[in-house]
Amino acid sequence: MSDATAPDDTMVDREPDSALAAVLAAAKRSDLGLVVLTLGLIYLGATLLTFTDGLNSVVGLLRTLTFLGLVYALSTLALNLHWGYTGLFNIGVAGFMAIGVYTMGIVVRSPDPAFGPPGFGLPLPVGIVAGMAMASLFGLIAALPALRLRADYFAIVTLGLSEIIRLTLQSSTFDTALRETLGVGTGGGRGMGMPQNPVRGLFLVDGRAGDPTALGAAVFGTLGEGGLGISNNILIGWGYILVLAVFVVAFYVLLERLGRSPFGRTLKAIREDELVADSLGKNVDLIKIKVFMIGCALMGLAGILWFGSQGNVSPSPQFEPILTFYIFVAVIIGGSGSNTGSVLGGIVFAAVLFEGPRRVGAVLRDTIDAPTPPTFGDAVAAADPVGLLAYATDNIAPLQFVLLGLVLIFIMHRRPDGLLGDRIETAAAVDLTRREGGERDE
Amino acid sequence: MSEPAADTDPEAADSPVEQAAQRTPSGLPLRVDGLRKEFGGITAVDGVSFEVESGSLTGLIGPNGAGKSTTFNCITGVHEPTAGDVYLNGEAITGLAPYEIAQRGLVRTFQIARELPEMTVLENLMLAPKNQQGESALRSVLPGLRGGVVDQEEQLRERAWETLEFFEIDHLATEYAGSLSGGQRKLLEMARALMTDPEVVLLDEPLAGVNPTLEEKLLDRVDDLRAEGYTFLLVEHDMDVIMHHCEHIIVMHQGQVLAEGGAEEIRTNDRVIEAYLGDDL
Amino acid sequence: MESIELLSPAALREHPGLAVVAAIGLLLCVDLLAKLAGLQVGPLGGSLSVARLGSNLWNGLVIGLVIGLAGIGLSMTYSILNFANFSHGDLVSTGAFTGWGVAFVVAAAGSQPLGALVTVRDAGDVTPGAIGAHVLSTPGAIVVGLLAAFAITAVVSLAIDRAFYKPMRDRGGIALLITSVGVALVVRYLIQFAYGADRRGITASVDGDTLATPLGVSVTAHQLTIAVAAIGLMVAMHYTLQRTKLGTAMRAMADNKDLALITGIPAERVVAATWILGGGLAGASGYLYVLLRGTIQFDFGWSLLLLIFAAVILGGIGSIYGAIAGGLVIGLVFTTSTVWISSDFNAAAAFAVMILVLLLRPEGLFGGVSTA
Amino acid sequence: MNGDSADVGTDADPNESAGATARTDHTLDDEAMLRIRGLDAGYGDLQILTDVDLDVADGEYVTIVGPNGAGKSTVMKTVFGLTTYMDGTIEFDGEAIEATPPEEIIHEGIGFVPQTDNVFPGLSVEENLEMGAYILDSVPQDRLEAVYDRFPILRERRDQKAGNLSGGQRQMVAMGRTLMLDPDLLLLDEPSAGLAPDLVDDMFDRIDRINESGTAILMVEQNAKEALRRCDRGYVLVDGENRYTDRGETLLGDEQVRQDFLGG
Repeated sequence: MSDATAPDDTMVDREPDSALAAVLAAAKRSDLGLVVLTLGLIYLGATLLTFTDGLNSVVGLLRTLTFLGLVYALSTLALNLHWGYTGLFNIGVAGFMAIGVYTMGIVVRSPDPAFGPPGFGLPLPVGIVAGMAMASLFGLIAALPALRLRADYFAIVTLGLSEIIRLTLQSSTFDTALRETLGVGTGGGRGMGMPQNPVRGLFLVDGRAGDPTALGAAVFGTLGEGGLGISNNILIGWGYILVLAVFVVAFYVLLERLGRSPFGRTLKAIREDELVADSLGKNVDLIKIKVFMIGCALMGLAGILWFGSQGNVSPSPQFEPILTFYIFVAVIIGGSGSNTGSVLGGIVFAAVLFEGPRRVGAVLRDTIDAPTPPTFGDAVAAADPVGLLAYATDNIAPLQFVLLGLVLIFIMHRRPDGLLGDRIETAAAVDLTRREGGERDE
Repeated sequence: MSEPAADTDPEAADSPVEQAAQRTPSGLPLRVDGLRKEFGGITAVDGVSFEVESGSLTGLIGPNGAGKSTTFNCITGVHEPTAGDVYLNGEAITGLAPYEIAQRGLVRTFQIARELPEMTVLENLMLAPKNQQGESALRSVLPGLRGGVVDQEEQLRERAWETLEFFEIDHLATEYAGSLSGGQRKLLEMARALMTDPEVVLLDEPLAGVNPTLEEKLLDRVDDLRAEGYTFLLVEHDMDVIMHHCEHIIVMHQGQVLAEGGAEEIRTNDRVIEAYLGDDL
Repeated sequence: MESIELLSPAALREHPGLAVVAAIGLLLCVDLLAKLAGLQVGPLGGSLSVARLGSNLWNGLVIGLVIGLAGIGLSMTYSILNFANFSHGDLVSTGAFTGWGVAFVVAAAGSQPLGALVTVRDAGDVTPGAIGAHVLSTPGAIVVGLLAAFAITAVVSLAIDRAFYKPMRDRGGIALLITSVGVALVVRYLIQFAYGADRRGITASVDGDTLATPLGVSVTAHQLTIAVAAIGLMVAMHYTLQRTKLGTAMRAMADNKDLALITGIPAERVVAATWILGGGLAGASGYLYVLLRGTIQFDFGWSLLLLIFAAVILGGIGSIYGAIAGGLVIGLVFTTSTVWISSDFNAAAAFAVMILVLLLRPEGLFGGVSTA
Repeated sequence: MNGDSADVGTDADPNESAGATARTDHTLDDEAMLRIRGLDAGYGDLQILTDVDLDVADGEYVTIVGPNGAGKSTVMKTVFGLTTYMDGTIEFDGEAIEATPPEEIIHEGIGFVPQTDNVFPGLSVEENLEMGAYILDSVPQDRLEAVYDRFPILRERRDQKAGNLSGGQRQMVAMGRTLMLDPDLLLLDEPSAGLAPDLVDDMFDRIDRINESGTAILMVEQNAKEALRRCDRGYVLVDGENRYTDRGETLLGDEQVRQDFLGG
């Protein structure tokens, strides 16, 4: 089929030129296919980069990429509800995520100050719900007065709020004040340890290394150090990824249902023209507050699932405004307004833009047989391209952010609808292209 | 719009008129009493009072700066009047928010059509109806409750299609509203307004930028709808339209009502002529 | 005049939020006076030395001048190009690094490796003290560095405009804002790539740095340099805007773009002037900020950005005099807030003031006529 | 031309009013300084003007009148490139200018006073006037003095911000600004709008004098009677089309004009 080149250009639906094109075309038609295809390409690239280091490295890198892809997808989905659907220019995402994860930590941590900042010692699910509720409450506090502001002023207010949250969490004065009043603490600038990830408990008794549960023994025995040789921690990480994947699906379903409903229609209307929505009898302020609170609760949950699984959280650098901008870039890559785009944007951002360059840089660096000049000045002064390349590949992190900035500028110049283009989803609970009433007799 | 009239002949709409007469409350649909609006010392509207009869097409005209738009905005809740009252079916709606006024049955269109460009024509229409179950975030998400939402959506979709057919833009149903021509947008706006089940429709220059063929169509639709009992208040600069279609005309000048009456009365009123040609009164 | 009207009884009745803020402000002033007098009345008062308050105010003034200087450019791009420029903080950093590179070269060329000097880095065991960057020991280098900071940042700003913003002239403020976030990333991390990520000392310490101690407040040579330089630049800016044809055209364009167009004012030339002046002042302020703090780090401008925004919003977006006044207020809030709250919160207090102004008086405290 | 308008009225052939519905001999086709032919224009995809023809001869005083929304202001904005041009030609001194960008039109010798927002509120009166001469290397002091002589109140207020002036004074600033270049043609968009009634006559007198000093005027006016009484020639624009043109006085007496304003 593929080599049957059709000379007839008038055919509207031409056969794809190659098998790859056919796969691409099929994937484009299905949202799930597109996500799987993207992940597959990322996995392929990652495998090519690391396969010489052995299976453990490959699986470890894939774990890292998948983890980041999924947590970014969660955050991106939540922000898409604000920015993509409703046009609320919230750039305080990092603050709402910090509120979520810190509240969870304080609620769940042991009251015994011997183990660091004391908490209330309540069960984890209570902590998660409390974290979402608190993030939502802060959303309300931000939204109530600020919703009537112009988009750019609104953005600055949310950014200011997120910085106030971060500086407060960082403050030892605030920590002390909390300890004296509520008997709980934040740990100030040092941050706080996070409760043990329950997924770890599935594999290890009480989470202790070397003490596997039945499930742990089975998995470690076949795939892990007793079998294929993958590190046990990486395998546990994959276990958590399954949890994250469930949450991504749950977020997606929730937001799709919200979006494809009269509620979502009102959100889009508010984004397009508030006065029209108002004139058609929609209580714009109330709806904006609602959607802002829902989005903030999801951001809180995303913060918990992401940073809560990382052992320790601290206000800086984890919750600096740059985190918000990463998530924004992910939304814009995917095309704001599309939930599938958000998932893809999150994955592509995390794997290709965030984690990719430094991996590629490290691999490239290994191929260069020259010492790295200590500074850029030395690298330039030596006038040796190899030295400069060595410096560049050793300092790939800043270059990757430069790339990120350029990608963002490029998208704003050339593809303001996102890399996937126009994927605006219809806001109705029924298929609008069909009509139940059948043809009308004229 | 229970009976979308494929037939545009006004004679055929007799029975809807009767139906409408039954459902219209005895009070006047719209009454403005002593309306006054000041902006930082400048009085834009200065004690305007008028009434709009049920099922009528009332024209509101006047030279530039006469205060028509401010009056319009005070009625629809965009501005809060400095003094005076607005009554909808006898109920005071003065100072309510635009959405509250719309929910009570008074809906407006805009001078420059404000379609929602990145929504399809059908979405634009389906946005409008009041009290949709699915406007509750919870209902549209929870599995047990979503069934009702879907049922209602199917009914709305049917109504939206009928309304689009009535305005003869059903072939555009799945287009993005932003891709419509200027005249089509005007039709879309009026269709969307009707989807809210209004008592009174305020039309702000519905014919600006509309070509003659479409203009005819739009006016036919308005006539059909009046026959069904809808009440219209129209701000329009096209005098031919005002004179030929409005049975009652209110002329504003310098923030006040200058004259009121039928077309012939207005056309021969010296004060109106003077106001339009620009002499001091 | 506007600020007096702001506190008139009628204005307060109309804006209850403003009244509450005014009441709190009054309370704080009373408290401050009580503290100075050493009185304690219930929760009010306490003790505070005149010297401490004086030093808070003086430090606040100096920081405020630097922030105000940076704010002028942000305000100008906001009013003439209609967008909130999120890369402005990184222009501040650009000026600091390039300016100090030049200052180092002037101060120590010949005695130190050129590469190290240009990249503002002490080579090997040579400390900033050995380079001797201090206004008392190498005044020429400090002045040349300031001029270089202005000039290089102006050129960089102009280049950025041509490359990234010019193709988007007809787009909305939000699209430009997002683009400026991208530009901010590009600039900040190119700085990191070229200059490294570490925080490092820049200025030398010399004997006799404290020039005077009126009322027990120590005034250092660098603080005085900053005050003189910042005020000098502000006066020059004022002169440019008020007395030159191009400056008047800039104000005209900020007032009314369409009218400027039909009056024959060449928009692109005015835009270029905006970037040159606004970017140059941002660079100069970054250079002066390093002179004040003595250290440099690739992202310090970015972390100053929100304070600069706070100053501009406080003064009323679009007004350069408002930006200067707003900068002073923010600087004073930043330093004197420590009388009441922990210094952990001084930046948070400045942000809180900004948010309050946006909510209660979005046109800014000082009028809000959008005239540069 | 105010002074001799009465003569024009008496000199006019009484039969001419009957011919007002057709285009009359008063159209100065080929010698016209500004020639508009078959102009279609609007905003975005919204067409406002259809096939508009219009001429202004050297030194002539022409007004465009018509009911609300007829597209009167759109004609002027289109000359200055501020609308969406669709079709037709605009020539000035024989040179096609329909594609000339707005900021360059002023180089042709045309000045434009928009109806609203026509001063720079944050600039002083003098700075506003100086901006009018931006395209020159230096501010021509004699022109500045001439403007001050024409509008003495502006000399008194030269250092005040234009934003603090009254409506009538702003209108003077706006006109003064365009006069700084001594334009051959001045476009005035509803100069009487928003003025207190006692100031309207004064404004029209000033416009007459500007015209008497040799500057051609193309004016859009809501106040049709006064405008037609004073101008050399008037155009009646209805629904984006020019219905007819004639001497102002002739149009003023025409029953058809009345009908156009109030609908037929």
